[in-house]
Amino acid sequence: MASITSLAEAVADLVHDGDQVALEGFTHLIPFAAGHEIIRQGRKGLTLVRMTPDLIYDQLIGAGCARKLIFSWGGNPGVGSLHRFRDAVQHSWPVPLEIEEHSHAGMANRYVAGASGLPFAVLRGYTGTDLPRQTDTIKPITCPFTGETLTAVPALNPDVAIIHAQRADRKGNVQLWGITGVQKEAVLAAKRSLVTVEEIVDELEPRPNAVTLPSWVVTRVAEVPQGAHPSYAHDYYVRDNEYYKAWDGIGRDREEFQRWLEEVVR
Amino acid sequence: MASITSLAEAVADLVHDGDQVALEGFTHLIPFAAGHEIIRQGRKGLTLVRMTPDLIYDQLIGAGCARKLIFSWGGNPGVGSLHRFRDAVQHSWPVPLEIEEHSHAGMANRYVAGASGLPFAVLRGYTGTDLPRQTDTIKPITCPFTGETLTAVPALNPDVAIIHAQRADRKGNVQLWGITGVQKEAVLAAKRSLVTVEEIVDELEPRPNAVTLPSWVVTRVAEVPQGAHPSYAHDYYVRDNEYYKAWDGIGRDREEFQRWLEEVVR
Amino acid sequence: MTYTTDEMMTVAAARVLKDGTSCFVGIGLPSTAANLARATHAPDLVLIYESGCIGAKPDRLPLSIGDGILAETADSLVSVPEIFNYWLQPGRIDVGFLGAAQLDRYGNINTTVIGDYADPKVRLPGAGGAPEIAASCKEVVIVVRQSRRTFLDKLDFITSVGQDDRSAFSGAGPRMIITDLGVLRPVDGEFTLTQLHPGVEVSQAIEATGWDLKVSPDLAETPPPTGAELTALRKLAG
Amino acid sequence: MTYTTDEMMTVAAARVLKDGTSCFVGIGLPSTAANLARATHAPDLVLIYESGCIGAKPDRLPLSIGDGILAETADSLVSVPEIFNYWLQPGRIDVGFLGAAQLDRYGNINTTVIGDYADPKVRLPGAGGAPEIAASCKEVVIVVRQSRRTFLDKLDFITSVGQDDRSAFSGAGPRMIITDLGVLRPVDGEFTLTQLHPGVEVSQAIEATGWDLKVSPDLAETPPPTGAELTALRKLAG
Repeated sequence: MASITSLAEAVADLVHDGDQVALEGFTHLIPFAAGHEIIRQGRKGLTLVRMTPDLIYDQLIGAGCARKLIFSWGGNPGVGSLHRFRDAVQHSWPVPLEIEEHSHAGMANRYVAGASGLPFAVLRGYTGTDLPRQTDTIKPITCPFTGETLTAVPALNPDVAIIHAQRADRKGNVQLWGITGVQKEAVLAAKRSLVTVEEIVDELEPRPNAVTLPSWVVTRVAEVPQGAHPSYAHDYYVRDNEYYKAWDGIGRDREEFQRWLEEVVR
Repeated sequence: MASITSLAEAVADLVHDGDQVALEGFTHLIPFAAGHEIIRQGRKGLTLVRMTPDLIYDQLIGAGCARKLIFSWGGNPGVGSLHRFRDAVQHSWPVPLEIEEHSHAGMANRYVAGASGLPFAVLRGYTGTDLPRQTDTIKPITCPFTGETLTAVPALNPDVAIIHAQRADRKGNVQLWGITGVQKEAVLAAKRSLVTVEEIVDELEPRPNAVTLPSWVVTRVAEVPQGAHPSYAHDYYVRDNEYYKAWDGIGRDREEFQRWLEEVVR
Repeated sequence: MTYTTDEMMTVAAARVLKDGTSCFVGIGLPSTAANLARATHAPDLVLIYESGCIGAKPDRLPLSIGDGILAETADSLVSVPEIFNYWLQPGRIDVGFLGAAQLDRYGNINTTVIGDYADPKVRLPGAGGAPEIAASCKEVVIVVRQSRRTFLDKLDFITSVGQDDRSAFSGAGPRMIITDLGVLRPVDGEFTLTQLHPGVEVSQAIEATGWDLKVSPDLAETPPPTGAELTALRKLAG
Repeated sequence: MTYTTDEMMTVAAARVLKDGTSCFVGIGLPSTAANLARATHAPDLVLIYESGCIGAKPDRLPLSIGDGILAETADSLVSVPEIFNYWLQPGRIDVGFLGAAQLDRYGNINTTVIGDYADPKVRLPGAGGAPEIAASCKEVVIVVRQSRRTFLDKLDFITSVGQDDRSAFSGAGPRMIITDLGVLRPVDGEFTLTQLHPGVEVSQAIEATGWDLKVSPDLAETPPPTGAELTALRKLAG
């Protein structure tokens, strides 16, 4: 059963230096507050996993928390590039960043395999691209019935998955809706999980298109209103698009970024 | 885009002698009316696919529509045996019935592979059981990353999938809720699909736990109120449990069954 | 209160389910026992049905594993592929509760066929969810009436695997067979009578077993059903 | 009405989407064009976004492929694994609409890296959904501004596959590259200029292409944007 604690306590207990950590949320419900708490607590050597690294990983990478990134699309959606990510890959600043690069379909299926207790997943993917030459977690596999060659990718089973949801009840059952991405798979694939929520309520009344994660598959729940800002929480608040645009300027410059880090996060 | 026609027309157009046909619905929303229409139209030589054959396939098998059954659990749920299924397997009455037998997990994954455009699915299943000795659509597969041996099963891609749903709109978008089983997978895996619905409405307002199949992946929609009777349609009617119990007596006896067929179906 | 042997069996089965654990519930007797547990000592028992209902809380016995009351009361309702792939297969469920048409001393279960597969004497329903429940739950409890027709020296078909060889599985396999006569537990991999229900003789259990049943030297007696248990069970059964 | 070259490009791209078909919409320019098509001649165009929104009907341009307005207006909202596995991968989507950082004469796209992969000059965002969109949609349309920085003789990295060898794919691959100057279509597998937008010279297109651009002898001219198209586009862009 999930226990309900503060965000600081949850991050201190669940996220350790060197862990493989997945913060998921596909454009929507990105767990920014939890990411900032990881920066504040000064975690190092993390392997960060995420389909769309987005600003949240730009910030974690720029803060020097990560030694490796497993991902499929690293941009500032609708705006442009992630400059801290670029700087780490191109100039090893502030520390070198190893990358393990996939496509969205591959990453999604890696989480599916992880959630399913399988060591790998099969897809039609990567064929003809240069990705398999660079990424050794992409291998061919032969169908035992048709002889056709497909692609296999290994399961992702992060040490910790962190997601943000609209709400939880007092037992720690979690409910999220709108675009739900790969959050269910990330939580079910991970060894431990932390869910930050907009609010804790007495009763989770059913909603269309909702995913409910029962308390017994969640390790910790922390109430963090606005915990997905500057991304959005469907039916709570909209995306702060100005923040995304402003980030382009902040992230572009190392000193500007460090000032932001000191003033806003630490 | 789905076209909306009568049930008789839809079955005449979509279901041909010798086809592989999947009528799905896991305890709930079983497309009985469509099954009876197949009997009335005298289809022969069908390969029937279904996780839980249930009374509907007992009736189709007894009526001589099937030459083969692909399944994972053939009983009268909560009551006992399927006597027409037994009679066909044990005594080839009214015609011999070939069987291809899986577990639920295997069948579910075969539909998933079919819906996903993959030739096979991987699962942890069947190990140590006698099923692989009897069923040649169960094969070992080795993980290219860990070397572990798992089980592969081939995709199911029926010629026709038939399901029952609560409602459709006038464009042929289909909505079902409650226990939704493998219906989405069956429709997406099949070459053609028929959905019978309780009612056709102007607008499909969103509902918790609903599956919506857009019109462009459905071939035909037919309005058939009570089309899942004697099974149930969540929020429309409950299971007719007396019918299930009474079936034990009807199905047990060939003559009794044939009388039922003449009087009730034909 | 007087009670039937079936009621004793169901009560004994319900008692093994600990509060706060999760249970994958097979059709028939197991469902009755799991629901009784939730109605008595284990209100936070998580009932999981293969129809996709997670955390179902029915206030009457479901008519089938896909009864609408399971969907209405579930914490989470998922597709059938998902229940097998995301919930059962990874070994996250504590107890699998299974019935059996036939079983042997190792806890192997046959629900497929009596006689030859290609030319069967009796064709049974088949596997359903059982092979993967037996493989993947952390442990398995079998609830079945004890008789020579059911407890066999040798099975015609293995539908789900018992204690024979667990090396391929994450789960521990069957840990208990609860019958209308008593309880069998594996001793060196062989199911041995370790407990008798009140009023049952060892000889009855031996008589009702198709293999040479071993009897534990520390044979325990099941406490009889309490009034509360019987009341709850009869209320459930409606 | 006067219009910009970007508006011409977007209008030209919107026009190729037939009403009643389905379109997997990539981020950026493709999303604008697809939404314009739905707002003009193709009201029943089915827009599919990789965030899991099927049949989205936004009345303004989404800020990203996961904008809440896509979820609110979708016919069906599914998980990210499902959108790739059940919807994209089987080849049931008619058109994939992609952008590109770089492309070559075969319609191969690079959105991964400029320079050496291990020691990049510029690290680009990466693959996202593109490799499987390019592989699995029945056909692909690329919408991109034409310049020597983008239209290259040789790519540093192939992120998604063009017309080179389609034997491994169910889809036909890129069938059209729509730019701010004109339209390129494959002739014997090589993208050839087949259409110019009004007021654009062939020499401009050749100048803006990093390979020796072939020009069709039957070069067509794109009809200029209509007032209705421009009005709809500007309304969408807000």
